[in-house]
Amino acid sequence: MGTFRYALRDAFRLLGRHWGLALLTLVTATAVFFLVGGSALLVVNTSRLVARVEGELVIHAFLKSDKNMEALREKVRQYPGVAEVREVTPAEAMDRLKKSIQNQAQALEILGENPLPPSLEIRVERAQDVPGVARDLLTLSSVDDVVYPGALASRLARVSRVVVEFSLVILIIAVTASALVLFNTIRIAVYSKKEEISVMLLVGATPSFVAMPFVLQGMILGVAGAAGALGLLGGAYRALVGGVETSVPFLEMVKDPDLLARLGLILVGVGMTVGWVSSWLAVDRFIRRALRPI
Amino acid sequence: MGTFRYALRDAFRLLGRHWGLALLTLVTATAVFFLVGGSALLVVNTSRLVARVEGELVIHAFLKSDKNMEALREKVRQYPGVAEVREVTPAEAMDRLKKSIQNQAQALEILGENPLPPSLEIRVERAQDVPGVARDLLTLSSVDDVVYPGALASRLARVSRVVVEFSLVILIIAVTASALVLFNTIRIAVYSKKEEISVMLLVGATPSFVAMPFVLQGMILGVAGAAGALGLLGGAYRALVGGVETSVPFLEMVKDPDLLARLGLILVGVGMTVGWVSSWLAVDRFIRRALRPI
Amino acid sequence: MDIRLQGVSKIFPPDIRALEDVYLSIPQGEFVYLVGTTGSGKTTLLRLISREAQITRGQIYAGSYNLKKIPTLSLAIYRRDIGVVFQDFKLLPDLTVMENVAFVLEVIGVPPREISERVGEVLERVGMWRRRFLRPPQLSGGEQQRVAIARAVINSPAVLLADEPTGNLDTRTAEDIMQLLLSINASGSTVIMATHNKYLVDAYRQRVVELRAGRIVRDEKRGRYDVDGDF
Amino acid sequence: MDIRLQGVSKIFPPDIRALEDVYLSIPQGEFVYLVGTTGSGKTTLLRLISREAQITRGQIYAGSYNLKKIPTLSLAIYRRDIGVVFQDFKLLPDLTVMENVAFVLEVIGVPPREISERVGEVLERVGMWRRRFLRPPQLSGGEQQRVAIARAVINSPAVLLADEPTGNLDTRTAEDIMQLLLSINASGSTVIMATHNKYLVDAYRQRVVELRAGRIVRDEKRGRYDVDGDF
Ligand SMILES: Nc1ncnc2c1ncn2[C@@H]1O[C@H](COP(=O)(O)OP(=O)(O)OP(=O)(O)O)[C@@H](O)[C@H]1O
Ligand SMILES: Nc1ncnc2c1ncn2[C@@H]1O[C@H](COP(=O)(O)OP(=O)(O)OP(=O)(O)O)[C@@H](O)[C@H]1O
Ligand SMILES: [Mg+2]
Ligand SMILES: [Mg+2]
Repeated sequence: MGTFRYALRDAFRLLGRHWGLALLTLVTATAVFFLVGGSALLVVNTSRLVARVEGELVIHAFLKSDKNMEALREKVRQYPGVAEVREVTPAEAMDRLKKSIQNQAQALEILGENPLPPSLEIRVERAQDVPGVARDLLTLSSVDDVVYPGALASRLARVSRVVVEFSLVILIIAVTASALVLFNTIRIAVYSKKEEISVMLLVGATPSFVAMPFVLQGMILGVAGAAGALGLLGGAYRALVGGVETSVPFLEMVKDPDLLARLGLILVGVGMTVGWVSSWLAVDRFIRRALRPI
Repeated sequence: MGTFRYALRDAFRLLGRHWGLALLTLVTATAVFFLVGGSALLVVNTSRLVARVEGELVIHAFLKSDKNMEALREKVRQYPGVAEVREVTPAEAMDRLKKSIQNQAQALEILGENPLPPSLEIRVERAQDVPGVARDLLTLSSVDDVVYPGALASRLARVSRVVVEFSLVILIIAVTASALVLFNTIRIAVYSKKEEISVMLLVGATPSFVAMPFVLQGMILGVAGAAGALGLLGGAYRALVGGVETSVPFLEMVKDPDLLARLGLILVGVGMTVGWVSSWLAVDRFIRRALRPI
Repeated sequence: MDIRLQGVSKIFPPDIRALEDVYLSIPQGEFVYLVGTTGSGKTTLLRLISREAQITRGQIYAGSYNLKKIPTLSLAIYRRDIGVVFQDFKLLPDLTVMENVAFVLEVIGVPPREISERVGEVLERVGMWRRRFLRPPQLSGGEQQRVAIARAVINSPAVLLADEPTGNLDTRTAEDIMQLLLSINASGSTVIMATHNKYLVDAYRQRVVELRAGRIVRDEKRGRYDVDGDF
Repeated sequence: MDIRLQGVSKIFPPDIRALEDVYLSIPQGEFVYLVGTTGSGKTTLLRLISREAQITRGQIYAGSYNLKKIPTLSLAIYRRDIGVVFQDFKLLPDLTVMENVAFVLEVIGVPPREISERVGEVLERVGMWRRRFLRPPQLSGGEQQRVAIARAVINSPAVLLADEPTGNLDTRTAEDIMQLLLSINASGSTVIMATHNKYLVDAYRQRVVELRAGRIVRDEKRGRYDVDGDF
């Protein structure tokens, strides 16, 4: 398709003519899309964390004795929202405790007899079911105490909501900023070719033919900015994941290559769309004006 | 001066014609000058801190006994770099100790007799004199041990050097970036008026007359960027000082209004100079080309 | 493509009456001189036909197009059928002579090979082949005018609008260009030529339409430049 | 300000000989027609005098200025003494007629009151006072040309270079402009006018310099447009 080749050649010529401006736009677009991608990663990681905490939501019901444990377990399993119920014997509880405190484990020896009570470990399906199940468990006479991480879960959910809202604000600001910058750049490019545009229209060029090089230019800048941001983001994120893995391993950041690829695709798509829309707006207005008869 | 008024009017017209670009330039310049001002404040505060620590540099010489203290003091006072020498009796030392540990002070009662030795508190003039004086003190037979915060001082000095270097790098990058952005903006303005410029030169305008509106435009943008940065910086710094004062009072940040005013003046001066130089470069090159005969 | 103006007026704000109540019909294939003093409305009339300007009153048709309300896309198609030699040339200063002419064909999607063939031909014809790699600022006024003419005729338009196509030419070159316009006319194109060139109008007699202050005051089959001797 | 060209050649790269070995001397106050076919070097000669172009060989003087090596500041001062009517007008499309003319005086620092007075006067003279608030794209070709002439003469230049100043004018208006140029010449200015207007040259006999392919082939005191009938 000759038309497209012609438009592409012109788009690159335009970029070359105002290379300083193109560079400035590119840097701004990269910075802005870096913010977009970064906040997207933050959202993904936070919701993953919330999901994990929620998925691991476990209620510990400490029992007065280990009598009737079988029956109790069956009963609790019928509760709505309960996914799984497991018995934990005192010996098992002690083993876990020892494992978690590791080198100070000998200290436990001084306790002599195992003081830990038998317990049930109840996994529920969703975070919002936890308080209800816990309340029900407390009504049982054989249950001594109920411990559940409800506070943590709800605090995490709150944090996650804030992160999402914050990221949305960043997203909107960033996309607006990049659109403005791209719009402005294309406007200048259009402006610098105003004679050529009006002559083209006078000799029978269709508006879309005239617009194409400018729109392509905007899309190239948008995509390049997004790609640049993606590159930077990839490096930064890899470094961050490495750092977190060695220092705070339980945070377990998202490393799913498929998800990250999807994110990159979305980023580039956003760059392309923003470039397309803003440059179209810039050139379309001008073409309309040039076509308006005196 | 009519010429200047004419140039000023034209400068504002130019700004209005490419207001989008002007805005972008302004935001970039503001951000960049914010960095410049911020790193300047960092340097000022760090050197103030270093100066304070240096000014407080005190060597403690613990003595074997309190015999001949008078003579020793006189001798030490003669050392080069020594500003002041004070005797500290064991009782005084104990008082200070008690004051510093406050509520646990009773614990000291179990010590019974005061175990602290008599000492000399020697204030030196500059940080670099400390090691020499300390070494000299150690050669004295009546001195048991010498304690001095040389490590802190030298570490602080190192930090301060790094801060200064880091700030210099930021300064260079920032000034370059702002110069590039301003240059680019003025270049576009010049470009959009290329016909007018060449006609002006053809009818006998002097190059400086032609250049003036563009140079003014660059200076206006530079100064406005610096002023904007100054406003933001003032707010941010005030907030920071307030926060630091309540939470880490011993940091004692610089609040000297005279110094800050000077800093602001320098910032605006840098903005003006950068605007002037970069726009001059942009327009001068163009005028030279327009004047070159075919 | 016949051109018909019916009671056409063009009034520029605030109240500049460039054309008033013009009735004019130009059948396909005619050769028409537009004459009249400076500011009498010749360029405005040509601009109405190329739809650079919109009429204020009346009706204007070109073939099946109603130029008063022509949609954007039809306008592009319509303009491919008309060639215009602008009074101020409107050449693009950054393109070479060849590119300036080829441009018109690129814009409407003619394949590259055909473009270079046709460009070569037409540049030969206006005597600008030797200068094909220069840009407009490197050309003399007459040379620029010839490039503008080449650009207007390259697409063998049904209607050729030529606004003062010999203003910068010496008598000899003007005659060459006149021959070119006549041969384009002979091959079927309508030619409408606004001109002050008394010599050409009197030497090559064709239909003459005279404007005065925006009104048609004369329309002769084989007229002369100036019958009253007043311009 | 006498103008002297001694053995001047102007060769454009790669090897376009626009002027070759030109000897020409024009004393202050003369009226000179430059004639010749299109591309013969008329505009180039005028450009050498306005120092838009630099000579390739020879010497060129204007009064006490050696135009071959004139410093930037002197060039500005020199240009205030010459007025140029460009073949392509070079009007600024964003300024009104008044501003386009006033511009020249602003640039050289004339006080505002004097500017508006002189602008009014000169616009009356070229008949453009009625159109003073329009911008060049709103003017007819002839009107633009008259604005260009007004701009060139407003500063009563010692030398007026007029490049085809009647190309877009009808015979009547061309004569008015010719009268204007003659009266400027009568008040002491040198006028050098490149033209294709056979009628004017023959009607108002003055010195005629004919160029052909960059060489002076005729220099007559009170010459005609074309003695050999070849352009
Ligand atoms: N866009 C416009 N706005 C206002 N007035 C205009 C505009 N275009 C043309 N005019 C006016 O309309 C009148 C006719 O102009 P036009 O260009 O048609 O004249 P013309 O016959 O082509 O003259 P010339 O021979 O000088 O080219 C002129 O007086 C001009 O000032
Ligand atoms: N900048 C340039 N670069 C290359 N060639 C040039 C340049 N300027 C002029 N020429 C060539 O020099 C020759 C003389 O040009 P010039 O403009 O002086 O002609 P002219 O006598 O004014 O013609 P016209 O009557 O058409 O205006 C032309 O052939 C032209 O192509
Ligand atoms: Mg006209
Ligand atoms: Mg010429």
